[in-house]
Amino acid sequence: MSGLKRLVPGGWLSVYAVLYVAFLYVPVLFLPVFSVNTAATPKFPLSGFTWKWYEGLPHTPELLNAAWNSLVVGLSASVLSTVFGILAARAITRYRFPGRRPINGLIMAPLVLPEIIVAISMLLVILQLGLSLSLFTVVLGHVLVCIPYSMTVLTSGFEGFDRSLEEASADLGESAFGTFRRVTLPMVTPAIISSLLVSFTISLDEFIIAFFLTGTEATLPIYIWGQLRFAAKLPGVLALGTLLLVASFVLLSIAEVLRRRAARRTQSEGGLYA
Amino acid sequence: ADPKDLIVLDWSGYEDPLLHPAYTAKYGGEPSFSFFGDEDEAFEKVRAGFKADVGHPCSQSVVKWRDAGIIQPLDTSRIAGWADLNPDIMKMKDLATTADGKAWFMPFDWGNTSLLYRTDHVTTDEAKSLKIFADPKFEGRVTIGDNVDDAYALASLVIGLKDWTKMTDDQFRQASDFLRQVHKNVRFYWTDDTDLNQAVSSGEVDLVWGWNETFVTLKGQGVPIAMNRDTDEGLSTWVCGYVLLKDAPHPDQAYDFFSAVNAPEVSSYMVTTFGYGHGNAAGMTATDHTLLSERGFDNLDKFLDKTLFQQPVPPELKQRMVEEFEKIKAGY
Amino acid sequence: MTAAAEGSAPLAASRPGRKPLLQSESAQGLALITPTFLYALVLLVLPILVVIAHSFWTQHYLTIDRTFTLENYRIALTEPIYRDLLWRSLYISLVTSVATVVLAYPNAYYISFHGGHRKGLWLFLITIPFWTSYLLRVMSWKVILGYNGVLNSGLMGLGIIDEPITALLYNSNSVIITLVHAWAAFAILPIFVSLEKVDRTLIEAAKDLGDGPLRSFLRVTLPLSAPGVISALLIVMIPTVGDYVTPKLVGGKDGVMIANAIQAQFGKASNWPLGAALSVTTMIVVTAMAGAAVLIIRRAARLAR
Amino acid sequence: MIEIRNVTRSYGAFKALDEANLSINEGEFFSLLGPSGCGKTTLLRMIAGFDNPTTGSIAVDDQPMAGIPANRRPTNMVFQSYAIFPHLNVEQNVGYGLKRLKLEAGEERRRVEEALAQVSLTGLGKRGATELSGGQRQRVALARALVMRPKVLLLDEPLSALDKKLREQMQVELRRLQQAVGITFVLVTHDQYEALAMSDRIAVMFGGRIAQVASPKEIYQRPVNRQVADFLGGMNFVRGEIIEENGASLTLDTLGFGRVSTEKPTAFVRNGGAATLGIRPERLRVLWDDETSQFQVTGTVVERHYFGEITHLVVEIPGLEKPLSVTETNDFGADDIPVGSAVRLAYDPEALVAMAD
Amino acid sequence: MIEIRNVTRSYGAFKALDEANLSINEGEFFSLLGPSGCGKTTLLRMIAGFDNPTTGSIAVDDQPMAGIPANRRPTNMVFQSYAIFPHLNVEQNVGYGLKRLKLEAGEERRRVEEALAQVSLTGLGKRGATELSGGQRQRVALARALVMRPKVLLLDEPLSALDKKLREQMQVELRRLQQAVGITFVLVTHDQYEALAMSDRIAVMFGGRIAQVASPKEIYQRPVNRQVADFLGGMNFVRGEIIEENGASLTLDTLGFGRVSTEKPTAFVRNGGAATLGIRPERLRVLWDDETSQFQVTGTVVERHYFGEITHLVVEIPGLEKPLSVTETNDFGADDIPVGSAVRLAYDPEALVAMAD
Ligand SMILES: Nc1ncnc2c1ncn2[C@@H]1O[C@H](COP(=O)(O)OP(=O)(O)OP(=O)(O)O)[C@@H](O)[C@H]1O
Ligand SMILES: Nc1ncnc2c1ncn2[C@@H]1O[C@H](COP(=O)(O)OP(=O)(O)OP(=O)(O)O)[C@@H](O)[C@H]1O
Ligand SMILES: [Mg+2]
Ligand SMILES: [Mg+2]
Repeated sequence: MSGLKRLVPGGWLSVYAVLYVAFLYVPVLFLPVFSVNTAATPKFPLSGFTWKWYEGLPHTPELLNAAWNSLVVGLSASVLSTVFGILAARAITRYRFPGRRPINGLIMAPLVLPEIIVAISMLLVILQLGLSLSLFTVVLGHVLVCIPYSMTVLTSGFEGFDRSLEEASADLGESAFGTFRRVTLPMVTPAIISSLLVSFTISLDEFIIAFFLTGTEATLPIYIWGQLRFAAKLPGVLALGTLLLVASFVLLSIAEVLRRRAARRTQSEGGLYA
Repeated sequence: ADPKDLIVLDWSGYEDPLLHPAYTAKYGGEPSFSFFGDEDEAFEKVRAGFKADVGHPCSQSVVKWRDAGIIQPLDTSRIAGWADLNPDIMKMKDLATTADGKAWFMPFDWGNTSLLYRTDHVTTDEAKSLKIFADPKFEGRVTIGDNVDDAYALASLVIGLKDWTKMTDDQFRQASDFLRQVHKNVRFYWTDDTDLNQAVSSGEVDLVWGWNETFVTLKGQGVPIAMNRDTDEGLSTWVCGYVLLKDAPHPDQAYDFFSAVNAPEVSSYMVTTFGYGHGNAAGMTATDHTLLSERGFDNLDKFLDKTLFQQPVPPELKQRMVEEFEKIKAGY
Repeated sequence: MTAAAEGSAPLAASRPGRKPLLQSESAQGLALITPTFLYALVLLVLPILVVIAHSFWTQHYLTIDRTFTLENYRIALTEPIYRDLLWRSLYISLVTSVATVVLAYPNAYYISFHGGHRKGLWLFLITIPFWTSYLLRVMSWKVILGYNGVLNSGLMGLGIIDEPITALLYNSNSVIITLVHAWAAFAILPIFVSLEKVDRTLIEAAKDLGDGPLRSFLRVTLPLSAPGVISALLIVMIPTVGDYVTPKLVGGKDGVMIANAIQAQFGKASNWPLGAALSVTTMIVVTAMAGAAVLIIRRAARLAR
Repeated sequence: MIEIRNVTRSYGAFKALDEANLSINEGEFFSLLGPSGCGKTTLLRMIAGFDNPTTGSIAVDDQPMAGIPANRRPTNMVFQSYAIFPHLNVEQNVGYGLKRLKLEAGEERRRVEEALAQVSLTGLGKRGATELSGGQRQRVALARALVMRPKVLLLDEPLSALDKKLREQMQVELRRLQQAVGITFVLVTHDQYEALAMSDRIAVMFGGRIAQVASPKEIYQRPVNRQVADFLGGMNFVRGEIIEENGASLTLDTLGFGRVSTEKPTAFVRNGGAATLGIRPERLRVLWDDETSQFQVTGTVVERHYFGEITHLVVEIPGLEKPLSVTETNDFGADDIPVGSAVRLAYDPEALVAMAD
Repeated sequence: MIEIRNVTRSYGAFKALDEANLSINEGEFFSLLGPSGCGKTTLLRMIAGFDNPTTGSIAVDDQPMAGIPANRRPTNMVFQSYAIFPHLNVEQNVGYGLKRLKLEAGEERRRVEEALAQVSLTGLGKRGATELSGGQRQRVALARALVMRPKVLLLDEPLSALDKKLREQMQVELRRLQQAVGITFVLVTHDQYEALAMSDRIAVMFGGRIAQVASPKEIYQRPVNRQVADFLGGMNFVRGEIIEENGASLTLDTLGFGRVSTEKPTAFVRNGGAATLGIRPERLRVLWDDETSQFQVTGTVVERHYFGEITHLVVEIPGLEKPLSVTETNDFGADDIPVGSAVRLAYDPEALVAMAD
């Protein structure tokens, strides 16, 4: 134990953390394996090595478009829902006002309403509003379903916030908004990052609302779910998934390298979000 | 006209340009596709006001789509090769055409649902009858589709009913009872081809009430699998096709699209790449025979008397089936 | 469902009684929440009304009969199938959420307390697996848990079992395993966020007063991170009750959940009213369960003192 | 400048502040002095705008403050808990309020540097907020408010974490600044020396109520009651019987000090035939062998406490209930007077003041 | 009891503590005194086990402390930032450490009540941690440590937020407790009076280094250098030329005070022919008209500061570079000596001490 402790910060906990993350990656790490397998569906034993699924990717522009659309929708939805979430979470944790609970309940409602109902009704509303269906309307829908998640994460971030810091800022002449921007936000950065991650993740996998609210631009889940009729087409999805995974890691590594450089320059210890 | 004006509400995968080369040739580009993964969801989306020109439902939904008034009759004269459409499919009541002579639906892709089994665990003898699905020996080794139509097609065949539109209450009960028997053996209800493919090839199940496409793909991968279409009770045939949606903004392009997908040249590509039969019988006949036999489409006529065409059933009956099947699946 | 903001009672005592200032305070709060509220209002009122109204109507094929009836609720509450499905869903979501939170906590703790300047890196590392399609992940799970799957092969190879365990896939267990995995990131993040805010001096103070690492954790860190635990629990529990994709994919015939029934009513069964009544019932039960969970956690946090 | 009218602040049934009335003049150095928990911070927070009176009103510069948020009040505050922004370094903390003023970059830097110099933190500008000692944090908080040069500066125990030397230096600096710039200072402190040394006027508070408002000397020398007297430093109390009471003067008969004539306090309330007289320990002086005084009492040293500069003696006087406390500077060896020895204490009769109980 | 050997604590290149050496005896009341940021808290935290020396070792009760976590050290600490548990009320905060001991319910209550009484918080037991004033928090932190009756109590400025009266009362209480229970106290304070009044021994620190360790009187009267002298209260410094140096005595010629003989400090380092002499302001006394003294200097009052009990005079002496500070108790009207008047100051030659620069 003590030997371990000296080796890694956190002792057994770090072993657990690594194992747990490994658990998270277990199903995901099979994807690259199957993406170079000749069989159409993921299974063992492997039947043979091939690059053909990757080679086929450029010939399925719909799939690539769908992936791009998902990315755009995911980024926009996560940013917007985090912004809305920040406002609401802040109001709920900081102020006491009439109707606090019912309003909160309404905002959290998408968590418990059947998605298909939300989707159909939103479609009706959006058509009533005269909007035409596009990725934008998908974003609208995703923001709605992501807000509860953002809010949940953000409320635990705003909770127990030391008020005297905001008071100090107001005291120094900063407006409510300025205080929020210069003091509150930086201090809840971990919550904001978490909220972005959560809502991006939700949006990336959301299917029904995207289906109802999109016009002719499909998101990845719509495309994939629609294609399940053809087992033979699946490996392309596997290949793309693998590429996206690799891209995520590359981006992350670049970010980490940049951070270290910056850290070396400023000699300060801050997280990715500091 | 801009090729993109035409909006096709379709399953993804069908956007393949080789399924409508004539359209591409004429307009110099691809139509716009809007994808769906579930007919009922597509139905609700159109009902809620989504504007598209062409839809792609399957036989069992057509009636519902029609009754809901979201599709319009076809001017068959504007569709090239309408006369070549598979006559057996065209014969189905209330599907392509209604009693008043109006055409609503152009069959495009079709296939069989039949008994597939793993030869390493099931003998040919055992696989002679569809009753094998209820055989306690195969507890936990069976999968049938999470799909009312396929399920009741199976049950109807087992109780000896080929024209299920005429199902009596008593027959309905018998059919349901058989499904309850099957439920005891069911490992899971398959929802899509990919799902099924994975389960069979990984040895999860031995008996499948499934599609020829699965058989072909698995066989191709060297999975020890056989398909018996010549069971004592027979097999079932399903069909999907294109409809013209009500208030379609671009009917002209839509008709060109219909003609394009119905072109006989499409048949061989359809059979090869997708593993489904093509609606154009002429095209199918013209297709390489070895390919057809490889894909299990060689001798449809041979089993004509043994097939249960999944023609539309009356809505009330459909409703009962749905409700009953939901209960059966949940174990009641 | 009101619960996400639980534990956030603003300093009630610190506000003087009815004063114009109170109004300005509430005005500020209202102003702040208005954008989000309006957004939700415009886009959500209709769905809610649709659900509630339908639950009192009847559907015949494609037409809706708008006479008020409680028949749907009668069916929803008395039919054994729905009752059982509801129970199973609650059971699955409870087990899932508790397991997810319990498994996620140590990891969140590790990141917050030992993550150093790599905290951001860890967070990303944890969410990346969830950026691959859920469907693909589920397929992987099938490969792992299946009849001839990785796990079974491994166990057989090690001679621990003689024939494949079928209890791994296509039942409640596989639903739970898949969900515990799928929601991991959603549990870690809120817990991490609340752990970040725990004043480290307080833990020092607890140690100083004689508490070992475990006790100081139980008596200080854990209670102070309770808001995060509550958030995590709710963020997992509520959506999993209503999940229908997972049971459909890996639930087999024994893992069917209430949402599958609801989905079927809105979809192929075309019985919106029954679906709506089932939804409303589920919502109420879920809210009650979430509320109970929050209360229990609070009580537990208080006991830890 | 600041008018506080009947301000009460209740927490439930508990009144943290009870009907407070005060006027603070422009450019004045005003202190709030009182024991822990008496409501000093509460009052200051209401002036700054972080809290609102339950009843009563506060006006600054003849403008009622009700409804005006903290950031639009002409006040700046130094928080008792410092409230240093943890995500900013020292420089950024101090420059926080300036950022908004959009000064020239150089000007901003200059003012930050100057403020840091004022609180002796030059060179620590780049330190993170979490890398400071307690006293350093407090000074950052002080610099952050000073740099704003507000009309009214509210200081909640701004020097409590500093050592005496630094505190004295800061006191001088604060006074200098106040006089140079003409800021109104409201200082909360629990340190009576600080209040006495720095203030133009002092309000002494107890349990949410203001007991006395006066100049340091007045408050020290003529406390209105025993509580105030006691709080501002040791006080020896002597009971006396009133013999004569006319106009501005009062004559009493005491046991230890004999017959004493003293000035009658303005708000003197007769409490039967008796009254309390007080004399500060430092107004008593030990007479050396060769010294004599017209006014003296004799007693025995029972305790002796050494405090560096000074020594405290406790001297028992026959006839007095409680022994007298005596403070002596250690100039000629008061720290060597043995416990148990007899001493003579000289006093100035003017130092004996009558007060309410 | 506590042995600190060559302890250094570095933050990067900065040394918060630099080669500290100390031994603290069992049952001793030991104080760490020094200006803000000198490393007091750093040292205390290392004794408590919250931080580890970069180099060097700490032992408590002859047991090396390296690797022993805080909860298994026989120490308890009062934090400078209080560290009150926000989720617990006052009672629960104070009883926190007792819970683990599994006392009888009544016993636990009793001890909590007792501790609350010791810090004058009786009746506030049910208050929430966020509903306390600054001083009240500090007292809760104190009670929470006191109630544990540890072998070693570490106090990081435990009384800084309290007013003088309460502070004195707590000082008495702490001393009483310490003597009754025989706890070793290590007190960090920036208040030299507190350190002088309470401690058995004091360590004076500057910039991470320990400058002097000695008894209060020794430290006050015989500071090793100007810095220490200065920190412990005002000191007048006089330069002198060394005339004679033999054994334990030193004779110097000064400008203001003439020829002076004084005890030679143990560690006296000759710095050429000159040395510094110091005399505390209170060791100078203003002579009244009728008084005379063998040792006296004459000068002019240039400043006068009133501090309640005492008055500070600044007196210019011909021949001295810097004017002398003089502290007088206000016994006979030192506060009335007009600025500008000539005064004679008497002093005791023994009060003039030689020291390092
Ligand atoms: N984490 C840190 N990183 C860098 N420097 C630090 C850190 N913590 C403390 N210091 C520095 O170390 C020095 C000693 O700090 P310490 O807290 O021990 O001072 P202190 O003597 O307790 O002062 P005070 O009386 O103001 O509380 C200070 O100059 C401080 O700025
Ligand atoms: N939120 C609250 N709820 C209930 N009582 C409170 C609250 N805040 C403060 N109090 C009480 O109000 C009284 C006055 O508090 P305040 O902070 O003004 O004291 P203070 O004079 O600043 O004392 P200190 O010198 O200790 O800082 C205290 O008894 C305190 O316990
Ligand atoms: Mg206060
Ligand atoms: Mg300190």
